[in-house]
Amino acid sequence: MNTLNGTDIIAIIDVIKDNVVTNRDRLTQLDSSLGDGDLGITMCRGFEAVSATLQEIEEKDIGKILMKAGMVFAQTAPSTMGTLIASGLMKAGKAVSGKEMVTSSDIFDLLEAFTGGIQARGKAVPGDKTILDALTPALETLKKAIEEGKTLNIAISEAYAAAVTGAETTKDMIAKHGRPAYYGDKSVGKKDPGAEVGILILKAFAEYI
Amino acid sequence: MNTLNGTDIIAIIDVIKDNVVTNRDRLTQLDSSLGDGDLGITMCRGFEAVSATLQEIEEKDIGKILMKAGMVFAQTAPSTMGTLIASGLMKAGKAVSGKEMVTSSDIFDLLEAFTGGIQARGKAVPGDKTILDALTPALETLKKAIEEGKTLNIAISEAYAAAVTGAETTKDMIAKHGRPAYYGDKSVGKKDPGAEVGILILKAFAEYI
Amino acid sequence: MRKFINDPVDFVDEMLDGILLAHPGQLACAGNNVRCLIKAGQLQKGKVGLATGGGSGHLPVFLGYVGEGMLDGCSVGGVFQSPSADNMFEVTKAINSGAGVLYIYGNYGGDCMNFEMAAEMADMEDIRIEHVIVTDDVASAPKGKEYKRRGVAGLFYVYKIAGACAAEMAPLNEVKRIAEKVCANVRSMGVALSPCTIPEVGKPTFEIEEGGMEIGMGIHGEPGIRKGPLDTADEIVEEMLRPIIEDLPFKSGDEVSILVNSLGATPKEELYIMYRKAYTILKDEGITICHPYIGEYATSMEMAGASITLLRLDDELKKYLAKPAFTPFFEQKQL
Amino acid sequence: MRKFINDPVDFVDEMLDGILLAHPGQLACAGNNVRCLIKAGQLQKGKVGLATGGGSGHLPVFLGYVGEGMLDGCSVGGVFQSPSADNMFEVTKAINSGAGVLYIYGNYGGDCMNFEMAAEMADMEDIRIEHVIVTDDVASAPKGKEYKRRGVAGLFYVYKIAGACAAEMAPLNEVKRIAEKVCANVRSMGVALSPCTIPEVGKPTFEIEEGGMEIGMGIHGEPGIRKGPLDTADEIVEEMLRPIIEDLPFKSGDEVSILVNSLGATPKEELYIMYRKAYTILKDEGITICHPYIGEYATSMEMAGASITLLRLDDELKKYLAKPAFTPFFEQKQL
Ligand SMILES: Nc1ncnc2c1ncn2[C@@H]1O[C@H](COP(=O)(O)OP(=O)(O)O)[C@@H](O)[C@H]1O
Ligand SMILES: Nc1ncnc2c1ncn2[C@@H]1O[C@H](COP(=O)(O)OP(=O)(O)O)[C@@H](O)[C@H]1O
Ligand SMILES: [Mg+2]
Ligand SMILES: [Mg+2]
Ligand SMILES: [Mg+2]
Ligand SMILES: [Mg+2]
Repeated sequence: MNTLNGTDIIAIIDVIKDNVVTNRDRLTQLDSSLGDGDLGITMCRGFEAVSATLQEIEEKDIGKILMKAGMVFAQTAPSTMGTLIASGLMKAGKAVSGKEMVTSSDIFDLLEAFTGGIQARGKAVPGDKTILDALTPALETLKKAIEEGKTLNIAISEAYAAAVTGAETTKDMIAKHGRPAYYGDKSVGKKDPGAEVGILILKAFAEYI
Repeated sequence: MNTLNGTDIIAIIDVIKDNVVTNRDRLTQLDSSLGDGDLGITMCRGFEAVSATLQEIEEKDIGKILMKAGMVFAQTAPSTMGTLIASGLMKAGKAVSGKEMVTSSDIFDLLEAFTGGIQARGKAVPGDKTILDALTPALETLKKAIEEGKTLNIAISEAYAAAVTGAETTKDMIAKHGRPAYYGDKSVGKKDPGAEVGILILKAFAEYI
Repeated sequence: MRKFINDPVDFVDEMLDGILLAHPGQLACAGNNVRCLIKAGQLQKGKVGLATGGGSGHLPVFLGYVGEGMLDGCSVGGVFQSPSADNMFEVTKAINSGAGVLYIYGNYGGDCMNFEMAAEMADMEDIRIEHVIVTDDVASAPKGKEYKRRGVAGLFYVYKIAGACAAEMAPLNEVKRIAEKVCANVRSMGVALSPCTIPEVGKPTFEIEEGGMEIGMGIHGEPGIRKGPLDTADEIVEEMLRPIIEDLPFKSGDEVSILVNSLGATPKEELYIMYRKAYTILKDEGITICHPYIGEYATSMEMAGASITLLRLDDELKKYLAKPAFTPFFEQKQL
Repeated sequence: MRKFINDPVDFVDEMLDGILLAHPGQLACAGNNVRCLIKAGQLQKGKVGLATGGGSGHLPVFLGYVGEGMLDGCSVGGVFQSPSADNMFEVTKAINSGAGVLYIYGNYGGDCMNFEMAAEMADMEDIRIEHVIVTDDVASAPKGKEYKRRGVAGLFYVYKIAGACAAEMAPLNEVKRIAEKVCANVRSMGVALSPCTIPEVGKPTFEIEEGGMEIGMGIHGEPGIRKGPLDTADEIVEEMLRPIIEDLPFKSGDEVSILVNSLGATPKEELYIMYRKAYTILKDEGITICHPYIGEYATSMEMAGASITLLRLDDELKKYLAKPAFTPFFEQKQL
């Protein structure tokens, strides 16, 4: 598929939910060793709530779907990562506002806005050992693949692979934000829990498309 | 020896101290399973304080020695057993008041008053699973042995043996007083911790004399 | 052991030093002995003196209730041990302003015997003494044998109400009457989820395995009435509150104050979850709650666990309960 | 787990139900949402509204300081989780009487971002908002990087003093100034002796083995500055107090208030042993203690551990600290 409609977007969010549910303990575990151990709980709660809400709405405007998702996420999972994802979803919604169908380049815009929303709210930059270190390389790869004319299917798979690699690089980084930052130098060697969430998001796109 | 002077009495109290110190953990353990686990601590504290005080006084009147011992015990170890022993010591002191030397029958009077002091303060009777179940049979045996004209040495050894047997019988009794009473029927099968203290007191007399 | 201590032998005296250093305007000690705590300042001529005493390890019980509108003095024992009779007597002399002294204490062998000895000493100096022995723990003996029951968190209500009564300059027999009235109307039950450690012993003197509980356990680890795996908060409250209600019994139409008390490690969050259930049960029984107290009122070192206490109120008890009180450990303005 | 809970998912809401049932005269909720707690009764026209918010599991922090002379509202998050921005906004609307609202909160990523979002929402409705972010934990970042530090028990002093200032009808910028002055003069350090358990996780999210300690650990188990075997109380206090004193620095001649705070399971007995040592150290440094607070002021569920906070006072701060305050979790008459 090279275009997605509202139903597809909702389905992708549902796959993200499945991914975080499957990886709940893994997220908890990563967050326990660099944070407060709640990431599994909050991500499940947020995506479950969003997924449940979206199953019930009759909305075709992808912008509104994402905006709604952001608001629900903000209400149900107001942790650091939850608030960042909520901010990202709202910006993503703004970026594709009014569209009932999105193309490859819209999907890039959407993911770029999502990442931008996280960046604006959290004031982190790539290299700070956050979810951005999974999302930013994924975006770059996606952009390049689309420019090279690859199908969305292939482009998004490559983006997912880039997220996995990007998340891996967080092991070498010193955390600068949130609770992981309290570990300072001791955060080196450990994978950022938020980056793992970034992977699960891209993975859902790759699996669905 | 068939008579004791003040120095002997002080020495006997010192042996009691050694006995409770050696059996500290054992007393704690017995009291843990039927009480609050402090019996080892309080008996050591009380007898150590008494022993230390008596080493320093120049007193020949056995009555005054025992009275002083009771007061120190009351101040330093005011637990149930501590207060009972203190009350007993004071009554024992009253019983031999003015004497610088005690005979077999004085020693019986002294131990009888000691036991009576405990009984008056605690309002328990033999069979209630208390220290009295070690002391009372010891007293009876002592009385009989003295009446039969046995030497103090032998009489006190027999009294000690009776205390051991008496304490053993507390295993079959239901506790009626203090913390062990909270265990009700469940106290059956367990030896009364206070009775063990009774043994250690008689043991010291038997060892010294 | 997970404790802030120095030499275990100094545990009680260092704690008392700290308390006296922290609250010099409110507390002092009699006879220069830190184990004989009294209210700071001048004695009020003609006021009945209220004294308590007991082992350490239960803060704010016992000494924490010495202060304005509550007690005048407290003799302090070692951890879980009775204070000595001569310390009790020292406190007695210091707080007697001529109107006599009321001893209020929990029903524990050591404490009872020592308060008796202290009263004998006071008698020799012509100080009038009365005793009120608190026996609120329904788990510690069956109905009909109330005289065998232990005193636990219900002590708080006796101190509070007798304190307010004495503050109004009531005579000794009147303060004793009101204190006994509280005793007659107060019932408690506890539950323990963990053991606690006496510093000098260094390890728990009894065991409750993780994931277990003991309903009715006493504040020194005295055995309870049922051991079992940990139930839900609601089930536990039900199991604690029913025997309390049936014992007095508390009846539809009664007005009560309730105390949901942490034994130490249990946080306030959990106490409020328990209160929520207690509220519902009482409401269903037609019993009204006048003023709840929720927090640490009678503890057992760092034990995880809680107790629930109900006090049936009448106009008189309510009036005294509502009076202000200010101690270093408990503050209440006029309700 | 040694906890009184029902379904772990309901932990926070059942706790809040309990709190609202227990203190109906003092607390209410905005927008019919138990997670949006406000002071009961009429808004005082023209008074600056003081709001806080943060994760659950720290009682009395955060909501316990809503009440007379302290805060007007608090949004409540899940255990150790930020409240949502729209709950913060709900509280904001409910406590704004026209004079604007001051947000006072600890420096945690989630809380900061959500209070920012809430302020954006408030801005759209023309409610004036100011922020004061508390960063008192010296263990969490070195001097010079104060902006990175966590907020811990020092929050209490900011609430207390800003609350007293707002109660005198000072305008928003003045209340903010005084709150920032407290922040500039308050420093804390914690030590943990045990982990704690988030009900929904069901087991500790970090480990401290029995007989160990972690100096500088945060109230959610954030890593400290030194792990090691448990030292004596005096040694631990020394190790906590030195960095606090050096950081500000507190100097000879300074007058301070000190807060010795239990993280939950640590009993008051031990806090007073710690206070005793702190008193001696400060005395030796020529620092006077004006009023000590000793107890549970900012906890971390049932964690064993403690924190020490020092606040340097001047006449203005002292005046406001001395004012009375009455909340369901904290009572103080005029000092
Ligand atoms: N300022 C920030 N910007 C971007 N990502 C951040 C920021 N702070 C934290 N994160 C991400 O959030 C993750 C932790 O999320 P979460 O568990 O929700 O935090 P908390 O429990 O501390 O609120 C980190 O692993 C990191 O990836
Ligand atoms: N009323 C009583 N009369 C005689 N002995 C008693 C009485 N009550 C308790 N005891 C004895 O005291 C022992 C416990 O002593 P102790 O550990 O000092 O008690 P506690 O720690 O409860 O104050 C019991 O084993 C029993 O032998
Ligand atoms: Mg987290
Ligand atoms: Mg004992
Ligand atoms: Mg004892
Ligand atoms: Mg969190």
